[in-house]
Amino acid sequence: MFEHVLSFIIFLPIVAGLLLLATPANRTVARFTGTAISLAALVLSLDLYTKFQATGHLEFIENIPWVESLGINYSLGVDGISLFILMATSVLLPMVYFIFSTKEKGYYANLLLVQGAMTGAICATDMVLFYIFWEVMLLPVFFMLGLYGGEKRLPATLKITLYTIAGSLLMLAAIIYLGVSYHAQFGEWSFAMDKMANLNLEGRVAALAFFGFMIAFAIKIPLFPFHTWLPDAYTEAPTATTFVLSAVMAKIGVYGVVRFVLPVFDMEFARYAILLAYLGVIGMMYCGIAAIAQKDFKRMLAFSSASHMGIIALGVFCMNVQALTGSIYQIVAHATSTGVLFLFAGVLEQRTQTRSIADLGGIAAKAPVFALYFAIAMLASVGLPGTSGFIGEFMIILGAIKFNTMVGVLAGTTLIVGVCYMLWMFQRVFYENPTPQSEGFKDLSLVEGLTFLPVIVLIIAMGIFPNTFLKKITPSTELVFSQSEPAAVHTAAVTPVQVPGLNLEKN
Amino acid sequence: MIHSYLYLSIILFCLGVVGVISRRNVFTVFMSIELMLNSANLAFIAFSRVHESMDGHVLAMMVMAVAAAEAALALAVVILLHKHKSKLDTNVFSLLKG
Amino acid sequence: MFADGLFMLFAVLAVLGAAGLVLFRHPMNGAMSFVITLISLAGLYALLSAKLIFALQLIVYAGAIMSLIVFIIMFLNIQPEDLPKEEGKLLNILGALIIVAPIGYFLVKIVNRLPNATTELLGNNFGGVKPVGLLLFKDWLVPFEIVSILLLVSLMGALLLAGKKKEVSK
Amino acid sequence: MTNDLMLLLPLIIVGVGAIALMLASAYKIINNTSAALGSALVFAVAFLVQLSFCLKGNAVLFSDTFNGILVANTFSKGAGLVILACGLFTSLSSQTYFKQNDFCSPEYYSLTVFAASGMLLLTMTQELISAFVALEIMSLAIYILVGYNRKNVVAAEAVLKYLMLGAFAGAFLTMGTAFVYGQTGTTQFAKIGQYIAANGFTQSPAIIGGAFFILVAFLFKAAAFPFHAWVIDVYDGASMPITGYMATGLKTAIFAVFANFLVADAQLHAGWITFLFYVSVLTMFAGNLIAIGQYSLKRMLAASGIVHSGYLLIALVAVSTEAFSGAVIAYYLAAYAAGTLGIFSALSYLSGKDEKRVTFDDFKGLAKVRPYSAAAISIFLLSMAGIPPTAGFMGKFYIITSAIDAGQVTLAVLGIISSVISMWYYLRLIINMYFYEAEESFADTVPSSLASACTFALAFCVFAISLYPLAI
Amino acid sequence: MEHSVTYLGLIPLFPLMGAVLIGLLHVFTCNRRKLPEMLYGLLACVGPVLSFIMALKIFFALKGMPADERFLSQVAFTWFSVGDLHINMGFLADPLSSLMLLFVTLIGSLIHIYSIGYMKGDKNFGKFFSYLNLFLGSMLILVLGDSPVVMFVGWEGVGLCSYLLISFYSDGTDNVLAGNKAFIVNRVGDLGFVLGMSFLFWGIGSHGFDYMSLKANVHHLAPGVALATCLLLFVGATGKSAQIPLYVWLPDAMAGPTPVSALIHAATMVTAGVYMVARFSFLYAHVELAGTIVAWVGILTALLAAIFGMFQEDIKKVLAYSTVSQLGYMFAGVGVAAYSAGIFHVFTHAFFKALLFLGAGSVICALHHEQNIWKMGGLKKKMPKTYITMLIGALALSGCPPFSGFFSKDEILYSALASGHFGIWAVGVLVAGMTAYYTFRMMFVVFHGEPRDQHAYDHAQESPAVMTVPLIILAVGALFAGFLNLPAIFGGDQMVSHWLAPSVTEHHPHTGLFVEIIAIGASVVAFLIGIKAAYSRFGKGAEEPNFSGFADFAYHKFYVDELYDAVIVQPYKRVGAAIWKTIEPNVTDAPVKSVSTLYMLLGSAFKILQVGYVRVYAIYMIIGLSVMSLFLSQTLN
Repeated sequence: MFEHVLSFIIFLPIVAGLLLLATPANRTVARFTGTAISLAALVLSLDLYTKFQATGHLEFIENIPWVESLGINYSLGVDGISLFILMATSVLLPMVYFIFSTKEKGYYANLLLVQGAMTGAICATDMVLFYIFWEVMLLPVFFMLGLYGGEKRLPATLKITLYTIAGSLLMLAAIIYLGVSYHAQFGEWSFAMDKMANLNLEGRVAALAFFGFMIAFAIKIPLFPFHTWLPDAYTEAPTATTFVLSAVMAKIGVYGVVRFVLPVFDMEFARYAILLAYLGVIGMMYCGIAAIAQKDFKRMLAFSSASHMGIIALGVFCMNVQALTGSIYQIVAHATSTGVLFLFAGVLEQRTQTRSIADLGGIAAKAPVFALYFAIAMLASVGLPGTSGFIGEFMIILGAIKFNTMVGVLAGTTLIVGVCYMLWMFQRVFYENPTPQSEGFKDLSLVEGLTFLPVIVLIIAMGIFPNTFLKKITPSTELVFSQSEPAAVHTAAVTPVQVPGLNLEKN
Repeated sequence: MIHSYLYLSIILFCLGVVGVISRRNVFTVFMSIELMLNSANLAFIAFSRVHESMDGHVLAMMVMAVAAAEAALALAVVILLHKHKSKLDTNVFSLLKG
Repeated sequence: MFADGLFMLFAVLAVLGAAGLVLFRHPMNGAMSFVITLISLAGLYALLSAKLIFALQLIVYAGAIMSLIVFIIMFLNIQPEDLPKEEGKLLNILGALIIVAPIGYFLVKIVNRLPNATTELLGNNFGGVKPVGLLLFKDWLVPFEIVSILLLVSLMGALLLAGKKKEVSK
Repeated sequence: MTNDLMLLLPLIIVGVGAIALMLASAYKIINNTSAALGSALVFAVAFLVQLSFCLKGNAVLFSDTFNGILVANTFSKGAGLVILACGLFTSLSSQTYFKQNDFCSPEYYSLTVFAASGMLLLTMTQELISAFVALEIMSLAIYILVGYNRKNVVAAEAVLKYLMLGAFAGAFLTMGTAFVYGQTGTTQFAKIGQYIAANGFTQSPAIIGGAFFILVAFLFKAAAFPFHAWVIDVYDGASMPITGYMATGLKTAIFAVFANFLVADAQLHAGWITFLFYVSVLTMFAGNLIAIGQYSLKRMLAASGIVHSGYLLIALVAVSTEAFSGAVIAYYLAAYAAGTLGIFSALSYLSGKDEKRVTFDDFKGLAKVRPYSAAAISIFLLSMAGIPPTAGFMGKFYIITSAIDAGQVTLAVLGIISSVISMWYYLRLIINMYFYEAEESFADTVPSSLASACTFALAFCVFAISLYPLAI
Repeated sequence: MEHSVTYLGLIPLFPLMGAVLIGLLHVFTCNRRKLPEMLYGLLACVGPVLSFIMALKIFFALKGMPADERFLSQVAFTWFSVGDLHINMGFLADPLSSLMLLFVTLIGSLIHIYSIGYMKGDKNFGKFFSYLNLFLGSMLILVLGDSPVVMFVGWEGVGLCSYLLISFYSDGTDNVLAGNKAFIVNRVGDLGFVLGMSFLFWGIGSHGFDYMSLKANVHHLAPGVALATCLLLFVGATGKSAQIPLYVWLPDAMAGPTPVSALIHAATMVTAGVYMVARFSFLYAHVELAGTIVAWVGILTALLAAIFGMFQEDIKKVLAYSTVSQLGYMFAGVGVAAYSAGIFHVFTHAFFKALLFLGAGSVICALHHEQNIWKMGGLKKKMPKTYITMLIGALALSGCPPFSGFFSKDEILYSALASGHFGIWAVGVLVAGMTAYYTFRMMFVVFHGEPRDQHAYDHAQESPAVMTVPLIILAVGALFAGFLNLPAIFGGDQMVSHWLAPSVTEHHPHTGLFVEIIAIGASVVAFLIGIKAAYSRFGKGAEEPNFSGFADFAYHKFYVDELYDAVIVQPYKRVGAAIWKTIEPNVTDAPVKSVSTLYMLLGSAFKILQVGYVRVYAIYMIIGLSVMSLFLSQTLN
């Protein structure tokens, strides 16, 4: 069975989720199943992780022909890049079942479905298969948001769904364009991701296809100015959904850029990277600054998440191995910090029945363990050295400086922007004097504390011993740039689009 | 000359179209459609003459058959409509809209 | 020349009949006017050496179909107040003519580009019952056969839509 | 030779079945239920026969028996399969529908089968006037079915609109046929193709004009812009199962004959690409824009049917005339039919007596009361919206692939944009079903019935079809 | 000689482990039964003391080596490695860091002990010590780190602790705000640091990013990049060490408990910037312009802070501004390439400033947390030990020979003069006079004259031994530390300078004895003038003055805080609100919204077109046909 381990990790949750939906199981059964299945997926993933060889190439490959006339295969595989996002998914999702115990059956079933679909999108190495999982993972989110979300959930649900689907359908066109181009250039049909790098794409249509991909991913990430669905969706969604969205799903957007855009559209990427990088930086600052004006802590975290995603995306656009590795690392770091902060926000909301920052205060004194956990996650999120957040952020800034001085300098401001709103929020919620809502605040229970503990430990471990993790990532990220080496020669001839007045020439 | 027949066919066809789109009387509308079919038949016969083949005649017969069938059904519908509203105005039947 | 004269006559009658159909307010008048068109068309078919069709046009069209229509018009006993009040009918028709003009222009243009041909009467039993019948049962068997289904359906339709209400059987 | 003639067997079964049913009902041998089951049996047998032909490979009906008028190829077989399946599901869901509505008589089922025979003929015919007659068989049967509820003025209005405009379009078809005949002296697709190949498309003005009128008639039946306006009202006025039947079987037949005609010659096809390009774009957008304003589900589905016609037109634009297999079109039709029929069979048992539940708001909270039905409807809607892993997605995928492969990138992108727009009204129903509290209990609906069995079978089909790999 | 050792990492590890242990104990018990304070106190002191012992061991180990091979290093593990970027979790002990180690651990230990007394009875006793230990661990990482990145770990770590400790009394909004301010302002500096590191890395980092490799490759660095790097790193230093323009957080930081002010905001953390510049001396020596800028920024900060210090009424604020001012001196020192002088001033300053703060803390404790000097007075009778030790500290701060401050400050001023920076020297002398003035203003007002608040005075009493003993030890340091670097003119051999020589890249200008005498003379004169002025004004008791004119302006710190608030903070908040309330819905989201509006609009338009009249539908068809016919007619030609 081990050669099909990826399929198991993908379809175990999906099948379980569908079964839960199809049978009249009650919520206890559902929760138990969810917990068991997600833990099983975790065990399989950990096994996979230990057996991962870090060759830089795809491992655990599965390949079953599907639509042979078009060269579409059911093909899976992981390399260092996808492994980490896969691990983040598998490690983080089981937590949800322990924390929020009073939800309906559909809640757990949808969580299982989204887990399977996301894993599928991460592991798929055929573009059509990827697209299928990519779309499928939106559906559970749609239902969770619409069924279990907050008061203003419906507009938010519609917005995220339509917005995301709009983007991804454009990507579908681009995917098909690639397949057709491959057919035209090599005489055979294929949608295999690794073959696409051989394509020689030029001209206006290629640029359009590039943007087809980029817009889809930019919406998912979300990159400024495609982020406007995010605040509402993150705020109105039930905690677990927000968690899934921010911790994993957004990352798949970044992953998509690395996996599909970077190797295939090397010319376009070189040409437009500077623009995209500016979008990343602007988004980081824009959302970071907007976060300070929020009165609702969940919405503030939503903006914070968008802000961080800007910087993570930037790392990909910088086109050097440090920034890219930093991005991948930051993906996991962000999942463990901001993602978990959303869970904490859920705990806060559950206990105080409010999301307003002004209604809270003095929680640090009432709940020291919670405050400690929160503070650690928060510090990781602002990139304090010694936590997971620093390594990635540092490498991204480092890489950005090399890419473009101005971008690098602006990227550096993330150090300041993030800390402003976070400290402000922490002050209002955890410090100062208790309010009526936070008066009876109970500290984390033993189960909750133990559930969060692995992540807190992970945050610190990733800050102190990053290299154990990076060892598995770097072969793959280095390969990304060595593979496009011949391309790099002719991308040197590509003149990047000029952003007037902003291109600081480095000495 | 054969063109004259064709022009006539076109004129009748256009008159049929005009009848359909300008009149509200159900009967007139249906008869206008019959007129269009007839103009097509004229064209068939004319072209048949051009090719000196009788396929066109067969085709015209088919069209006649279809026209008869349609006419039968159309009249049944007219009766049905008349039963409902006692009106022959197509504009009366605009419950379905928007 | 005689044929041309006949053509002109039939053509004018046909157009007038058609115009009458479009213009007359009462369907009965329209139907009568339309019969003129049908009969003129029959004459034109004859001029085009389509003997069988000439006969069929008179029997089936002008005869059967039109009598049916006229019968129904009578059957419904239409009073003038049942007729739609078509204010601005002429304007409507004028507008319709303008809208239709491009289609007519297009068709005329096509016809102009087709080679012209003579319309002298053809002998050799062209368009007679036998050759047409042979053709019908040899080459055109399929449409002929399926027309029977069509008529069957039409029959059922007339029955079901206009017939007396049957008791609903469960 | 008999082996070849065997290919007509489904058609014969259907035709004989129709007449038998007609006679049986005329003599009151059968009641409604047995008529329903009888027609279903006819469809099922024909379907299985057709399926066996489909699986058997590329047997082609020899062309000279019927003077080349009837031909069976992979496309006609595939389309026929879809039509027969449509008929089967329509019959079955009608049975349930008429448990709540009382205007049925056994002739209804006979007409359903008659319509199917017309549709099958349309898929096989390779000649214009036979196509016209087949079209009329199908249309006439459908007209009657639309107006079947004689007590209902809305149904009468629907049949008026349909019949009047249908006959109007039919007149264009005859005129077009006349012109094509005038230029070529024949009405057979193959010979028309030969003529064009010999003389050139642009050198044949009457073919341009004639084909134009013929296309107009087909486009009318396919509800393409600007010939789409009737669809909404007619679907609205017809009863649920018939609406489903019209939307699927009829469309399948029309697109089959449309494609068969269009691929008669490469020049003919090429000559209409620009025309079809604009028509398909306008069709998609007009359909979408109509759909968003609708309150009634049937009207929305009618409008969405217009949009799907637009997609099929994309496929028509992109077909290859050299190696035409019609696989993409047939696949899309099958996928679309599964979704649409599924929805209509679900509505057949959910809409209640006299179709009292047809608007979006009527289905608020359905998921709370009838979770499985709501789930099935959601699956159909998602399939129509083209969300993977449903058949609708794969269908759209194949269409877009063929379009881009044919160099029609703009068209593909516009198609995709239209499918984004269409998302809204599909989601709207899902939102209504899931995200609101139930306002009523749907207690009057038939709990387990043939229609619900159809619904779930079709929901299964939606996934099964999506997994079926298509050889383009 | 084996330079690789395995015990360097232990030095920060001891306090860090203490921090974790105490922190966990506190977190899990604070809302239940309280653990005895002594337990925390003992646990807290173990780490620093052990570290101090290790520091001594290292010091002597280095001492036993030949002068130019004095370094010990340890690579604990590869921290992260991507492409060219290869960062070890490595530690480096060389003369510079060992000196820092010594006094950081010593003063740290003393302040831990002092805090046991000072924090007695606080409900968050454990938390305090956990933070304090964490701080010490971070500071030691900062000092010991063998590469800028590892240093940055400590650098941010101390910033975090500073934040945590400033907002220690977290139920007071002002305290938390001060903490926020400190963290955010520090972050601005850290931005400079990170960018500086990045420039440095892309300049010369690919051959190793530790100090040794950097030093070896520094000549490859392009001049422009070098200057940018220096300045960016200095931005980092201005944040951490409270220089213009980022000094604003330090006075506010006095909101934290007094031992914190002593340890973090006077003795150790704030000098990290100076240490960093000294650490990068190879780089700064490479770019003269950068040094000059550093020196000028430093001396101007010194001047500005001295002016502010002259008008403060809060005893801790006086000391805070004096700290800023002294830090300015240090930067002036390292700026003129007198790194050992700068570091020496760091060293002496640590003693006397810690002493002063702890003394102030003792006073504050005695007066039940009264910090306004105008409510004190005459305390010398009540608190003789505190008075005497603080007097020593004050003399050292004012630069009175032969106290430690005199030697170190004089060394800096002399270096400035000797290297030709006359302006810096002149300002430095002026500031020296002002220093004497505000220091003794404070001393006179607090300890001399009559009590201004009789009630408080009556209840005041000398602090317990756990507080006074560290005071005495520090006083000894403040008295004698200066002799460690006794210049030749006084017969010394400049031990510290020679000790540091292998670590820092500096050139000792050789000037005549004359210049040296001028420098010393000027300093002494300035000190005397300053103390005379203070005595004449405050020596015999004075009432709280009402400020006007320039004094009022200076009393309000030139309104710099208000300026920053108006120019940066408020606009930032307003931009945030504007983005959220205005830009987001009306600009960013506008395309989305308008698309959906257009969509709905078109939808209703098409709904209207479905009029329901069959005739109209036929007209649609015919219009369509006509349009198409028109087009087709064109193609027929």
